Amino acid sequence: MITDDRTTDVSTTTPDAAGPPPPIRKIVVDAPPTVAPAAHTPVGHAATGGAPAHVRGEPGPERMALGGLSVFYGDNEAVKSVSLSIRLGEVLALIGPSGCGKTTLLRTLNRLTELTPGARRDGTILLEGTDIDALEVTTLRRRVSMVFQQPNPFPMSIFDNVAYALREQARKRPGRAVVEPLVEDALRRAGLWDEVKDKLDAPALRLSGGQQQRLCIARAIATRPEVLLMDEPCSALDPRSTLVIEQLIGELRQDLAIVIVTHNMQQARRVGDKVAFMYLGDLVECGPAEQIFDAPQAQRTRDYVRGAFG
Amino acid sequence: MITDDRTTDVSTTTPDAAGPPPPIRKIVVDAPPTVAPAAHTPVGHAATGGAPAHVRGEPGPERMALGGLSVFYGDNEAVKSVSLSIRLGEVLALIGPSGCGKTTLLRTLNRLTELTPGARRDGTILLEGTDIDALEVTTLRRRVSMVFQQPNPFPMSIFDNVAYALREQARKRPGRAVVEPLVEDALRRAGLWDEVKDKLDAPALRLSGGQQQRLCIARAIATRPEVLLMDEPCSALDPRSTLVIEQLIGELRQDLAIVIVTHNMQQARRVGDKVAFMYLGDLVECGPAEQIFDAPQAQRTRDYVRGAFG
Amino acid sequence: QATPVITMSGSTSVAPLATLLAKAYVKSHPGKVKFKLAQGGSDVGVADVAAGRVTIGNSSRDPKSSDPSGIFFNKIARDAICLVTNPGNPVANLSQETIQSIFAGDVRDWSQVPGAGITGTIDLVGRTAASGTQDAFQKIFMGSKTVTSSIAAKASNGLVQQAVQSDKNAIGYVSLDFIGGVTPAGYNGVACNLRNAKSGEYGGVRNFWMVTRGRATGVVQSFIAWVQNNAKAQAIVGKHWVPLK
Amino acid sequence: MAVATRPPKRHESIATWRWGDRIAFALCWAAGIGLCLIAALIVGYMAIRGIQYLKPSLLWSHPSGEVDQSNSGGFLDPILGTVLLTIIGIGIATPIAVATAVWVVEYGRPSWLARAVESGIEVVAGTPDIVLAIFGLALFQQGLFGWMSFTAEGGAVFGRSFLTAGAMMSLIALPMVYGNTREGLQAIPRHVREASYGLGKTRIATIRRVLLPAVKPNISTGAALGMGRIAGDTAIVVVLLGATLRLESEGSVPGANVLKGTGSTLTSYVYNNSPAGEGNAAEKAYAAAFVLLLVVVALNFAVDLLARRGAQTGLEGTRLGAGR
Amino acid sequence: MLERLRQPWPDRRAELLLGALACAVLLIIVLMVVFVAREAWPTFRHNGLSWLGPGGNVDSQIGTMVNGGRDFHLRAWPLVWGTVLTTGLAVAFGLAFALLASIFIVEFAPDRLRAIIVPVVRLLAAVPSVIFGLIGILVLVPFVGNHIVTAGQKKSVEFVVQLSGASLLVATVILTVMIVPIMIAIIVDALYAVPRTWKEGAVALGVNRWRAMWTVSVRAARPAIIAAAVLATARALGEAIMLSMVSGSVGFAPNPFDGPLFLLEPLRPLAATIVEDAESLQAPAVRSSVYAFALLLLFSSLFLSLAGFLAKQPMKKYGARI
Ligand SMILES: Nc1ncnc2c1ncn2[C@@H]1O[C@H](COP(=O)(O)OP(=O)(O)OP(=O)(O)O)[C@@H](O)[C@H]1O
Ligand SMILES: Nc1ncnc2c1ncn2[C@@H]1O[C@H](COP(=O)(O)OP(=O)(O)OP(=O)(O)O)[C@@H](O)[C@H]1O
Ligand SMILES: [Mg+2]
Ligand SMILES: [Mg+2]
Repeated sequence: MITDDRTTDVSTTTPDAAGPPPPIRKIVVDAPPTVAPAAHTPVGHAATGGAPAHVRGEPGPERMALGGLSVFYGDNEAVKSVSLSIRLGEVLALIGPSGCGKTTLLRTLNRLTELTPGARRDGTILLEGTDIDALEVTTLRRRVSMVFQQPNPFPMSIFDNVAYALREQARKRPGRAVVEPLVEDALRRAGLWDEVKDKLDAPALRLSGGQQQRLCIARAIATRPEVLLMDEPCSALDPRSTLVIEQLIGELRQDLAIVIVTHNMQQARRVGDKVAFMYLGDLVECGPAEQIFDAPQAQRTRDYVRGAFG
Repeated sequence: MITDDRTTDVSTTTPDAAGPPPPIRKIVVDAPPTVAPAAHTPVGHAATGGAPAHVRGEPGPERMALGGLSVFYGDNEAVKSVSLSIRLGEVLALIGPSGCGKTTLLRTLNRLTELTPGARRDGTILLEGTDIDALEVTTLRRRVSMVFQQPNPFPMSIFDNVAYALREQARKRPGRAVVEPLVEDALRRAGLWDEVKDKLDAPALRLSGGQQQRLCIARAIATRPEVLLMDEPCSALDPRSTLVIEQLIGELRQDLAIVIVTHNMQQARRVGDKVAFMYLGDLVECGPAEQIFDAPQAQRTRDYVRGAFG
Repeated sequence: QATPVITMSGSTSVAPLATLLAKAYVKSHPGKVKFKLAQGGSDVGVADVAAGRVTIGNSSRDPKSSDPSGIFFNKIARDAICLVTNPGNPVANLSQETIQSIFAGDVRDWSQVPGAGITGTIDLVGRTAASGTQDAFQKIFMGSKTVTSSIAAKASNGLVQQAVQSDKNAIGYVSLDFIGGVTPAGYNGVACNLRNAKSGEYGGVRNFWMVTRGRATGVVQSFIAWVQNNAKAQAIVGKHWVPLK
Repeated sequence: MAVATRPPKRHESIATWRWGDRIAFALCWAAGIGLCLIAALIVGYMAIRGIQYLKPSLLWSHPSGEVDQSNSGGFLDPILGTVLLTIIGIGIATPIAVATAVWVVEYGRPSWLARAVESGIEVVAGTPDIVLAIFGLALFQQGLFGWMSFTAEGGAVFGRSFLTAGAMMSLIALPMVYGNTREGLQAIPRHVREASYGLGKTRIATIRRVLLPAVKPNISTGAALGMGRIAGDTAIVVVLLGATLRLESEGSVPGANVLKGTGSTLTSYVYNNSPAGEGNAAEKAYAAAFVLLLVVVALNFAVDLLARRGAQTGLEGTRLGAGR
Repeated sequence: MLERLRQPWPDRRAELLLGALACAVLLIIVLMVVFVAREAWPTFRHNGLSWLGPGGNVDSQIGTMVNGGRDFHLRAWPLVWGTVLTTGLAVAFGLAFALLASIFIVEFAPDRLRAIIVPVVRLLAAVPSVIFGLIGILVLVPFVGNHIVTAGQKKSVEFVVQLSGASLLVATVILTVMIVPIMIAIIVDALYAVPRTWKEGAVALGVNRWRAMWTVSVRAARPAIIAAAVLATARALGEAIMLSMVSGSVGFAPNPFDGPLFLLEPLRPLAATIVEDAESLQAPAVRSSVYAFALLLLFSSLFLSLAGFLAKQPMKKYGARI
């Protein structure tokens, strides 16, 4: 793990991060800017042309498209006809005050809201052009995977946690030999391999919060989904783990479409290519991070990003 | 009979206790600045002479003094020899990343940590010059009252919730007639009266989150403590309730010493006269709000208030 | 073919005897028959055998009008019923009248009982109506009179024994095996012990029965016949109970 | 409540309490201490008597219906009977209880039916064992159940056997296993399930691969408690097991013949050797009772171990009386 | 078969299978009521509701049945009353005791003591009733009979019953000891389950620990306390073996107006009666009566859980978790 708590400027991060385990080095190598600029830029000054949180590639092809999506809990309309598009290689950050419908929106994308009794949905959600209602739900959820606010590894060994995701329903459970490489790969991509490779059979719940969350990410990306949904993945973690996960997100975006809900505006700025601001169920504003934070159009957005409430 | 072991000097308690008109209106009248400036001032610009969140009176006499306070959970030192002074008529805001010991510090001030098995304490805490260990614990807690992160009204009627402390602290149980005016007064000062005066016997748990929290505040100030501790009182609330409670704090500070823990730096800026930044148990920096936010001394403070982590 | 099995259930007072007999019979007729014994009370035995659940039902009570038809009572032994009092209050002898007046509730104080060592209330201890002992006691000792309802009716010999043992004013009646810790009183001038019972002097004896469904046949018949007539069998009976001859 | 114990002593005195509160405080202490005393008395007395009368030989010698206790044998068969009956009972109870708990917690549709089942279990828990016993008698003497005990040539069914008794015993254990399993399932946070669904797993897959493994400690805790209840129950044995001194096998099929046969357990042995039963051998009763007590204590100990194991797996195994 | 199990189950089939198993439980209960009721029917048809009422000596009534009387005449009042007495007294004392003990365990007990008490409670809860019965009959009953019952008392009721020590007193005491641990187990868990924020909220207001416990925790735990009382009552109602050993087994209805003496009078609750007459089941009248007793017990435990449920309802409103 990173040995230094001043997680902020590269000058301090890189050198001693270079020492310990690979994943960090890996991160540092191909995503050094991940934290640096944001860290150096006081939020306010960013207005005067702060560098984007990280080098942005061209937004890839569209993965998911939301059209007039509304979600009701009983009569309470938690999400009000939201239209959005989620692209490959792009991190979409959802921000907004508590209770504004971020989690609800996210859970709707892989039809988890169907588990909530009394939850209703209007509008269309397309995954690669096909309506998600038309997809078999388990298939959908394997293609649109989710990481939750609370790290929630299953009460099994670390290995089984990842393997569990891999084992297909349909066929009978593949042997350890088959899944082993896949598990390792997933753990590597989640930057957890080197920390756990010696104790794969230890109970996952023995890991630290940050490790648990990364295990959950590994579990989620093991099936190589096309879209990754994250609901405040860092809000339960300490600063250091937060950093590692932000860096991780920076990497994953290359071959995934990522939607992340966060309370922490600086975080949204750091990891988000696009940022969407929700308020009381409305999608108030959605655009590139800089725009939202430095030149917000709507009054409510302005107040919010300036911390007038929430 | 109720007020038997309250030792607050009368001078501070009497004036406001006179006839508080319906708080809501009052807020509009004498506390417009409370939100306005903060709301319209981009945080960054505040650096360049943003008006302080509210007019600050001279800090009053010292109420509590912490000397080299350390708190251990087993071997884990959650608070590391912190020294602070808490003054009447002044709001002290504690900020810091999650897990840095804010709650622990707060709970230690009225010896709530004693309820945690394995929690140990070093250093001295003086309340008006007397060591709090020397005070009988119930007496202490009557003088140093607390509001929690989660609104926790008791499973009773609204009235009983506020009357609870009044009744329990009295040597012999006072009748409703005695308690009624005091309850009303407390509810008024908590700005809740107008909303609940018609349903005083309704279950408190039927109230909205914001109302519940204000009920808890009313409950805490009903017995006129000298110090009020608040642990993230708004983090579970919606923007509007947050606003109301911040205004409420602005008022209460006149006859109370208030310590508030918060995650939201803008909030700390708005309500705090003094701000203390904690990190991993250390008290990194403590000073007037402006200083902490616009001219922080320590590197870690700077990084934190710029939202580099946490 | 497989050796036939004789299943028995019923009276707990007969069970010990039945076990001993069965053992001896198997020993003297090796491989001829096997035994299985369940307890549960005379009525259970009668009911089971009547329903054909067992081949022999042991009963420590005589046939009743209410018994199911088609069953046959084979007398196999007899057993003495002793009136017992607390060791602190030995009573040498009780006449039938005395017993009747005591248990009918007419006499309620030891001072009115000839030969009683103490004075004070008489604590009556008896058996519940279900028990064979109660049935026998009613028949043998009470005759026309009925036991008073204020009696403390116990569910077992053991309880009676224990009650009398722990209460100086108590009097009760138990089967001969249960006189440990209490003092048996004489009946009509005859001490209650095995010898007198065997010799026939002691009047208070009841019968032990092996009940069969219809007249016994085959192995059952030969077993019961052996029990009733074989000298060795009766010798076994003689150890604690009263042989037929 | 652990008041941090290191100088300076934190000042907390009940001297400032109201009188009523102080009295209540005293009463609480009295109750707590009294509880310990009672337990100590009972266990102590049984232990003394037990050690006084318990001869090792009793443990492995068969009982026999002698009159004088000196040679009426030991209680090997009752011990075996207890073990056998306990295993049968729990064996029947556990699957049903677990399945029911899973259904109620994880599916529970339609909800009225779920509620009905819930209260149904509550009723079973509240049904006196003696009622179960004679219900069993009435039920299993139906011709339909001949295979569980044996059918006499008369067509009548004996109705008393390890199987029938075990079946009724399972009803005693059922609520315990059910309750613990349900608590365990409910203790698993919702997001753990959702994580599994989120990975595209079906409900049942989640149940079998995630939930059941997680509540295994709770299940075994409940099972151990249930076994304690079974081993300690008397009424059903007296009425439904025939209370034969020895294990009397029935029929020729090895194994099955024992199950279909009758026997006795430590409880019925104690009962029959106490003055209440026909035999009156206090010594034997005490000795057997002591052994019975040991069995129960052992089961309790097992409960503790299981619960501790459960706590380690992270999702804590909640349990009656265990507190946290 | 195993192969099928290993195969992934379609959710629907799994749900149906599990649901079916769950419903089996309901089926059993229905069966039980039906069977018992059917057996009990004759005596009710003969006696009507006066079956419950007083009249005559119940023991001799049963006696005549045992000895083959085809007469179903029975007045079960003494047995019912005996049940009510033992259960009522035991639960009343037990509940108060258990509540105090639970509060002690949760709040006041020093850690070391708590570490002892908790297992002790569970042990007590697990001691088989026959052991309690054994101690009662070999220790308590003789003690009461010899040292507490006086000759005068014996004489005063000699025409009615014998005071041999086996009595309401002993029965109640032992029964209380038997049900207290059950209640403690439930109440303690409930008290622990009370959200910490509530108790801390109270304590932070400078309320002493007893008051905090009593006004908030106990208040919030009332549903569990009721549940505990219900379960304990059910146990007390159904306790057969122990009571048949120590209650004196006389079909007599102790009269509270006899003053303290009535505590020393013998009685026989329903459950004990069932045990003792179970061996005479073949006599039709007895059979019907015994099953009638069983039916009565069955229904009372049914009504108990219903009553408990109803009693909890009003508490929901104030946020008690049920
Ligand atoms: N299961 C539910 N049943 C009913 N209403 C719900 C449910 N979950 C959420 N809601 C309501 O839907 C609205 C949106 O909730 P949601 O959790 O999506 O907000 P959020 O933005 O995720 O808040 P937070 O930032 O605190 O997670 C809220 O008003 C909430 O009260
Ligand atoms: N009851 C406890 N037992 C052991 N350790 C504890 C306990 N409560 C808190 N801690 C530890 O003490 C440290 C400080 O915790 P604390 O809750 O005071 O932080 P905090 O600043 O309040 O965090 P947050 O902002 O999330 O509320 C943390 O490392 C935490 O793990
Ligand atoms: Mg959310
Ligand atoms: Mg905190």
